[in-house]
Amino acid sequence: MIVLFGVFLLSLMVITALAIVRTQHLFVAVILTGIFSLLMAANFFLLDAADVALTEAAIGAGISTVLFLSALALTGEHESVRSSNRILALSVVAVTTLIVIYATFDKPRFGDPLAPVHQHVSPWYLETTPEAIDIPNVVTAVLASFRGYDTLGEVFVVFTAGIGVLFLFGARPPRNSGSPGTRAAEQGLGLRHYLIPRVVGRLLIPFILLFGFYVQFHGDYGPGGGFQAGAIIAAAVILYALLEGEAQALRVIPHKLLIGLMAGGALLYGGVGVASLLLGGNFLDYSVLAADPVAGQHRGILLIEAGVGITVTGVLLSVFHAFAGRRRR
Amino acid sequence: MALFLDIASWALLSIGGVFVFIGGVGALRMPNLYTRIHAASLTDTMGAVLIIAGVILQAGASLAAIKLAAILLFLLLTSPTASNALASAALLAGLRPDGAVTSLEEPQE
Amino acid sequence: MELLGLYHYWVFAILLMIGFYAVIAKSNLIKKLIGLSIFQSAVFLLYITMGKVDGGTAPIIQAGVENAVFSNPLPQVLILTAIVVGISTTALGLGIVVRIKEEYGSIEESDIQEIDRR
Amino acid sequence: MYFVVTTATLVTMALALGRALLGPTVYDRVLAANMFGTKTVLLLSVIAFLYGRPDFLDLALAYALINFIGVLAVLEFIRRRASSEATDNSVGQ
Amino acid sequence: MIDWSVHLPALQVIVPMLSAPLALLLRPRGLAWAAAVAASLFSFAIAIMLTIGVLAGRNFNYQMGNWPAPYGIELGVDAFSALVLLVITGASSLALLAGRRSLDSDIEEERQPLFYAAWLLALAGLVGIPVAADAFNIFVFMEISSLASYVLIAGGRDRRALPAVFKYLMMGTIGATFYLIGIGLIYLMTGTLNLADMELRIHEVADQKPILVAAGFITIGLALKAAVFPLHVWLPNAYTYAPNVVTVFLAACATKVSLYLLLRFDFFVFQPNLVGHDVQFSYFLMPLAVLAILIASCVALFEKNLKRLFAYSSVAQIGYILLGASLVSVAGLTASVVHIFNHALAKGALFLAIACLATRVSGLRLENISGAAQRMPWTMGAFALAGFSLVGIPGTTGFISKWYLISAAFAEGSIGVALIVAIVISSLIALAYVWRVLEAAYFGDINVNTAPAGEAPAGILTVTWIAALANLYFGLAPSLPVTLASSAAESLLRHVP
Repeated sequence: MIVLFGVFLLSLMVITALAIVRTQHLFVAVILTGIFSLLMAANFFLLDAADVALTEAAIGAGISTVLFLSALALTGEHESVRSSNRILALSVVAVTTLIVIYATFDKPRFGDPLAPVHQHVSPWYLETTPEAIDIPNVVTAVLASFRGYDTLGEVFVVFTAGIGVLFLFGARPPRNSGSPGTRAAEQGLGLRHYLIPRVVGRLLIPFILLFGFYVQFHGDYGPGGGFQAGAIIAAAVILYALLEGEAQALRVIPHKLLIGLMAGGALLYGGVGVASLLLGGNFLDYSVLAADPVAGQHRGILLIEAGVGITVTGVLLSVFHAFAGRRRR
Repeated sequence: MALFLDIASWALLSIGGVFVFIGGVGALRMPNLYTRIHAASLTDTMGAVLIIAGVILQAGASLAAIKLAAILLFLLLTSPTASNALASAALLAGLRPDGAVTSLEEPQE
Repeated sequence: MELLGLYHYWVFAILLMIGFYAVIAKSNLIKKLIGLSIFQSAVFLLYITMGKVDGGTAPIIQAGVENAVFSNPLPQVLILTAIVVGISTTALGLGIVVRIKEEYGSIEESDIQEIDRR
Repeated sequence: MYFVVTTATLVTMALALGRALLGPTVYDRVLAANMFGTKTVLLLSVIAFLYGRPDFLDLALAYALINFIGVLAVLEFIRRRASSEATDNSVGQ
Repeated sequence: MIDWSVHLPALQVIVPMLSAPLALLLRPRGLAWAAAVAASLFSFAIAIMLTIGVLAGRNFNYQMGNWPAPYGIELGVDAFSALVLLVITGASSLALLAGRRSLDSDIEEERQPLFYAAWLLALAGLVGIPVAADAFNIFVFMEISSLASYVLIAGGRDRRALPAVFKYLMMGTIGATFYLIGIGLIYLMTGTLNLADMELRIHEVADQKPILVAAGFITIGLALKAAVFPLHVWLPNAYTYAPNVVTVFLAACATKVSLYLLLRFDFFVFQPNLVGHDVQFSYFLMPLAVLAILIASCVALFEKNLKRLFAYSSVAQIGYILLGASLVSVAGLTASVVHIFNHALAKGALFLAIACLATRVSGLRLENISGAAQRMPWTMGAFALAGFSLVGIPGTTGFISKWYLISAAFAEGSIGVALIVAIVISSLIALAYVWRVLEAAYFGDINVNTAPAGEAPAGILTVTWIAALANLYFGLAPSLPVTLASSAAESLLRHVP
């Protein structure tokens, strides 16, 4: 039965994707992309990937929509009808699809517990996690400890993207100086004149922040962790910026602090690794961080998750401000 | 007692399901934006309240019930707000509620 | 059931196709980025699908529940990483698109090529 | 019973998607997206119980919050566009 | 006391990586350059130490987080990766040392810390790939290096850099995603991500279809990143409009890393396990390589923009590297790996010389450098030396790789003769396009309006000459790259049945 639900959601996803590609109106495409992400997240949830579903919802449906919208505000939202090399596209795509479908014929059946994927590495994670790391969420254990080096890399990918956007936009959003237009002032206002959203939104922000911290520190026990928490906290600040205007949000968390968060989180993560080197272990070997290896793992995971959360928050907010503070030319 | 709870929660769930479905049909079939907002709000208020209340009855007194209550609270706060903001944005942008009643008015050109 | 089992893989293939088509055929740069994110989402679906075990549950060990079957945690970890990589690429891509708009006044690939040719 | 509710929610999601595809105005699509989001929240809360993993309600909570922020962002975008481009009347294409 | 030599593979990556946020935070801003140079030189030193260790027969395996190999992430350095590491860190150090003035004029002071942070991240991402022994980890580092190189290229002053970067971003992301699909399919069939473990476990897979498709996706994805011939369209513009020093860095190593990965994956994972894969590999890549060599050389011949000219020449040179590999023999692979090293030297020196020219000449078109040699004799001298190395004049590094390539092709019989003809023709074309530049610079009339005012600044010139003389040194005493390359070739072929 649940499989049928999954099939239904997947079909909706295909319809949505087709509509996204067909519409000429980019704004509509972005709204549909948000729906697409929600569908994808629901699917992930049905496929037992709770952590991934949370990430997809927070990042795909939330942050990514906001980013696309802010970019659209700067670029315009109509697509010209001209499609360039359609025939080339169709042929390349057709060939790729045929190849992919060819590969599916020998694939193990969906959900087969005897498939090779479930035989080799993963049982070890499921067995080792309780004794070596002792946290219930195996995904967090693998993410933060067994494959912690990947996660370090991932934090630096996010960091690179943040640096990249800041670099492209000339380090900090240009001041709206000199232009006497009313638009500049108006832009800073945000949703101020909508009374109801403003009241409700302000009421919600502390709870969203609280929830973000809950996701951050509860990640060992349930779905969650640094990435999701970072995205949620960033979303809360973005909500504040929408309600009160970016200028006010920047006054609360100034630019310098954001850059500090970006770099600081990445350094915290790396620093944990270096600390474990100095204490005589391998890089990112948290066991040496405390007298008891399991306690060391706990400490290490706590610290690196904090690093992840800090960097993700810093980067997402910097990127948001970079886009939102830019004026359309 | 348990049986009574079960029956009550099933009843809530099924009525909630019906409301959600009706709201969905309304959102698709209603003639203009403002009526559609009305139909969509139905799913968020009646539907969500009944369904989550039904699930709370199933959950009993536990952490899950508190979380569900929080979800309900958030939905009840946010979705009317969103509907209101949406409707006022549409109105400000010049989208006039038309249909049977408003079409009696003179078009303002 | 056998066919339903392959359905996930087919949807992966179809989404891959849709996204890839948008990337190649669309002239609008933002549309290309949207296509790219669909393309990447398809791959996420492939990974998560292969991690599912029949009758399994999410790999979060519950206190007091014995002999639970867990789905594979590793693909989930990989996709967590990949989602974050995806949003980073999208953010950077959007930044470039905005700069292109500022410099060229257009975000249509064909227009930009024309302007450069002049 | 959960199945019936889940099915009703799923069908409503499909109907909302239909509204999102049909439009015709941009506000209809935003409405549909919002409705879609709240239905996803309901779906997740029910499925969390269907799976017997009530600890996953966190996700539903997160969705509810994110959805609200998304809708407000969209509205802010529309407002900004309306104030910057009074001439652009392509909203309701 | 900690034995640091054990940790070298990890340090190789984390030194540049962690320096990046530090460079961003450093005050005053001018320090960012110094920090970048220090980190780059330090990782160059680590690469040298790793190479010395590898030459002494030491085996560098490192388990991240001290988790055993297929479960945790493993790092490993062998002869092949040591050579690639030398190229990357060396190119980065030279380019940074040369680049101070040149970058000051390209990038506002305010943005410089961001730029140098991105540079260090690109360096970290690039060195992360040869060091890693885990397929997914390679993907992560590939993305770090790609995103960072997009940022670096976008620093170019010409607005055309932006569409070029966008195209690079699109094609690069598609390549990376293809790679990810390939890894996913292999993981689906084997359940592992560790390269060595993968090799063993593919043996046991009965159904080869997904593996074959995975091989296809990985090859195409990496070929996109490596700018293999029909997929090279992102490269010329990206290299042309990037800041000059960035072109030095990326032209010397960015595509090489993808080629490294392509060879490594194919020879370590697929060739031993897929029936007849060596034949498929050479039938697929050899025509592409020959086409790349001939067509890209011809395009270069008619190109007027100096940077674009040598960007097309890079596409041709990638063809040489693939050609050697597609012979699937020890000699061929040795030629291929040696050429990775030698081409990096030659192209690095060439683009450095172009960066020197750019300090005095605007436009960098052939007509603008007419007579430049009279005003900038040292620059053009280095340029000529590097150019001869690119062509393959005896006594330079280019000759060494051509020599190995031709002798490898010679062993292949009749098809080899055809290949030799192609190599000789393209070398002649290369001579022609290098000569066009030299002719303009040495024998052209000085145009009073555009002629350079004088010699390039001493700093950048010194670095250029170091690179140019390295071409000469490794041309006369090629034992280091050749030893590494032949040992790399042997270890690659050891896996082929």
